[in-house]
Amino acid sequence: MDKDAFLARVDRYHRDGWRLAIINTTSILPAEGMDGGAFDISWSFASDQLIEHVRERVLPGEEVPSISTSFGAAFLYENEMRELFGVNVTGMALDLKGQLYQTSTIVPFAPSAIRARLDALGRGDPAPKHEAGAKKA
Amino acid sequence: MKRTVVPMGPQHPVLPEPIVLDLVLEDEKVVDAIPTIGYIHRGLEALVERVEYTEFGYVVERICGICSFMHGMGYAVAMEEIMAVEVPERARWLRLIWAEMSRIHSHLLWLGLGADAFGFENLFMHCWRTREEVLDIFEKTTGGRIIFSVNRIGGVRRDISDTELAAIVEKLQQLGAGFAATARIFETDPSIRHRLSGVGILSREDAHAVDAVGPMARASGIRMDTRLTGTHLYDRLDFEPVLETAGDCLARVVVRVREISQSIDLIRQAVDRMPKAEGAPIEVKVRGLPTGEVFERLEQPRGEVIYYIKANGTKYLERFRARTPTFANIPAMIKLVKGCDLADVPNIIMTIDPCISCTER
Amino acid sequence: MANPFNLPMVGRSLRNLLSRPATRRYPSETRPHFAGTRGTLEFDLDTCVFCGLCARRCPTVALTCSREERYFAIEQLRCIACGVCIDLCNKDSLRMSVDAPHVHLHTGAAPGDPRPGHQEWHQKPPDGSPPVPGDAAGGTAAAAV
Amino acid sequence: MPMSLFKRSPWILHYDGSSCNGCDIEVLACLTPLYDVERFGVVNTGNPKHADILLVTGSVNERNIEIIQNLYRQMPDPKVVVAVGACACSGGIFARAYNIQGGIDQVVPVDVYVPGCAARPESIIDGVVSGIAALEQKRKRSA
Repeated sequence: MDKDAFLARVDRYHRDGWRLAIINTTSILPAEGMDGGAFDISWSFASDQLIEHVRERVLPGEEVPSISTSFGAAFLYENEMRELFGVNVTGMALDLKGQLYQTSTIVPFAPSAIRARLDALGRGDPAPKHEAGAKKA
Repeated sequence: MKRTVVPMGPQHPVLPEPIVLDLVLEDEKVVDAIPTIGYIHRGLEALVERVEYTEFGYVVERICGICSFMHGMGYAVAMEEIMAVEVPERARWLRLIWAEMSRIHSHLLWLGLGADAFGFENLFMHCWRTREEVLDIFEKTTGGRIIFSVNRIGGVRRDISDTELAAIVEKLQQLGAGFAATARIFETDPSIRHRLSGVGILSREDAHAVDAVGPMARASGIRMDTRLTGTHLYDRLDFEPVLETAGDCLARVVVRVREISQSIDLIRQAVDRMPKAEGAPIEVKVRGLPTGEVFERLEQPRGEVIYYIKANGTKYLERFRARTPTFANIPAMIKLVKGCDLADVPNIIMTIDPCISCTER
Repeated sequence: MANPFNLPMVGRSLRNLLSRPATRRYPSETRPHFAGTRGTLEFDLDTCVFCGLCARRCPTVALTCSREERYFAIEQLRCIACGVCIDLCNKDSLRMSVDAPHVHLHTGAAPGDPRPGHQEWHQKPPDGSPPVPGDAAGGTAAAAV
Repeated sequence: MPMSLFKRSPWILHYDGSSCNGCDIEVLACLTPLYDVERFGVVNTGNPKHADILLVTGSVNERNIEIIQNLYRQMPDPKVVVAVGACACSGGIFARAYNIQGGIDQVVPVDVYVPGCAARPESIIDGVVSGIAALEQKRKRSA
């Protein structure tokens, strides 16, 4: 991701008085040409009735700058991102150092962890479509 | 000055649910607070891998036992958007009515817990006694007291007859009239004023800076309410959010007290304006597999909730995410706790109306 | 200094003293149940055709159904009373009751001990071989209060 | 057994495991005017050393195993554990979630299971009453 352009865009939202609505991460499972999977991170900003999303695709280990200097509430989302997904967020205003959730599984939502759980269930991805059709009978 | 760290929680008399705050004290003043959660973390969002999208709504409902209706509704609405389902109008009205009833029940519950936190047990009992009447209506119409399982993708599972609706409005208005006396106590009792007035002030600017939502933001004078977007039929009702400007604990109590009467009025309006169409369809059959993604916003009793759903054309969703109002209000809580007296911490924590099981999912 | 005579709670408290208590004297006095209240899942062996639809769609995996063995089981401790199975059942073999015992006692920790809340049913196989020993009538371990 | 026959007042320690809140508020509802368990002498205490009955709602996850064991260990004998709600009994709908170990019988011995999602106040009262009976049995056995 282009960090400078991203931070400039976030800063514009901040200056225009938008508030941070949600930062959401989705894991993209490992696939051809993307062995470690990836993360789709979207930062959503709201102003009155409007909501806009900034989306970036980052690879595991890639540095994601924190926006907690402009949006104070971001630190909670960012700690969560790091703890549950293993996203490498840098420069958080309040770094909880992995003490937020303390899950039994390390980074349970990381692409590799999801892959491992799906494999244990014996499910390839995507799930075969005929299976769903058969259930309707 | 010597600094002391006092861990508060996970089991603490004022906290109904486990959360830990490491309070850094200088004498009696709190200078810092570090939150730790995770005692209720279940990993609910990862259950999308195991529960099919048709049944996942029942998992979503169990994010929280207080706003369970809203969670079920949010999931259903979001899935309907992904699958481009046109929901029968009657189902949408019924959802609105149940949603506003959830608000009444949640606020009454919170007012009780809040009263208990500032040492007014008598009021706690009063609020919960009133709340039981709302629960009775819920049980009669949905079959459950706390978890309703009444939402389904494509509509709702149960209808309420028109006579029943009229009876509900009448019952709620009686409840509102009876509650007015209790409401007056909250607003005027000198002991409550002493305890809450001027405590934990969140200014308008701060509320904006920490992205507070719901009654928390409205008590600081921010006109913010997802119902204003007019989705979920709120555009057909006359609605103006309850605002207070003081931003202290008392303002947050008063906002919730007044929102109870507002919700009763919204239900009355809804019953007046919905078509009298008993027996009209309340559900459409949903077939096929969902593809796409959606962000869905809803105003819960505690504030704005956002659902994100990504579906990839299989019967299992790829990602489900709920950003619950308490999650958004925790930065505000930390902001408020810093600089207050240790004895005020329980009140401040309570007035954000924390729902930890929502926060941790 | 606030007005010491401003005591809005007093009226309320006096009224409470004079009015009837709100408490329902459970268990001697039970709350009337509304029609359609969800409760404990009940199964009717006679109508079931063992299609297994309910067991496949149960979000908590509380139901087990085997067409070959003509076997059906409910884990009452897992059931969340969502009603998915009841909606799916074409034969109306499942329903909810609020009168069933609501408490299950611990029944022992040895491997052979019945599991609390586990109910199972076996149907006589169609070929006429003797039914599986056990109880065709119903639950094994639902201890009532 | 009618409640009036109980000679002792059991004190309850309520702990919220990984519950959704639903059962917790139903436990609290038992204390409020409509159900009012205090008329049986049942007191909700916050101190494990004062408690006879441990009432747990919600399932067990990695983090609260220790806390539940700690609370149980600190309670004086004889003691009884009541699991309230589907989650406490078996893990319920969350049994298959990655962070959940299952019902609380994975951690401490459970005497009474109260199923339901959420468990109704009537069921919780029944559960507590069965807990009292179990407590009496244990007391006799140890006497």
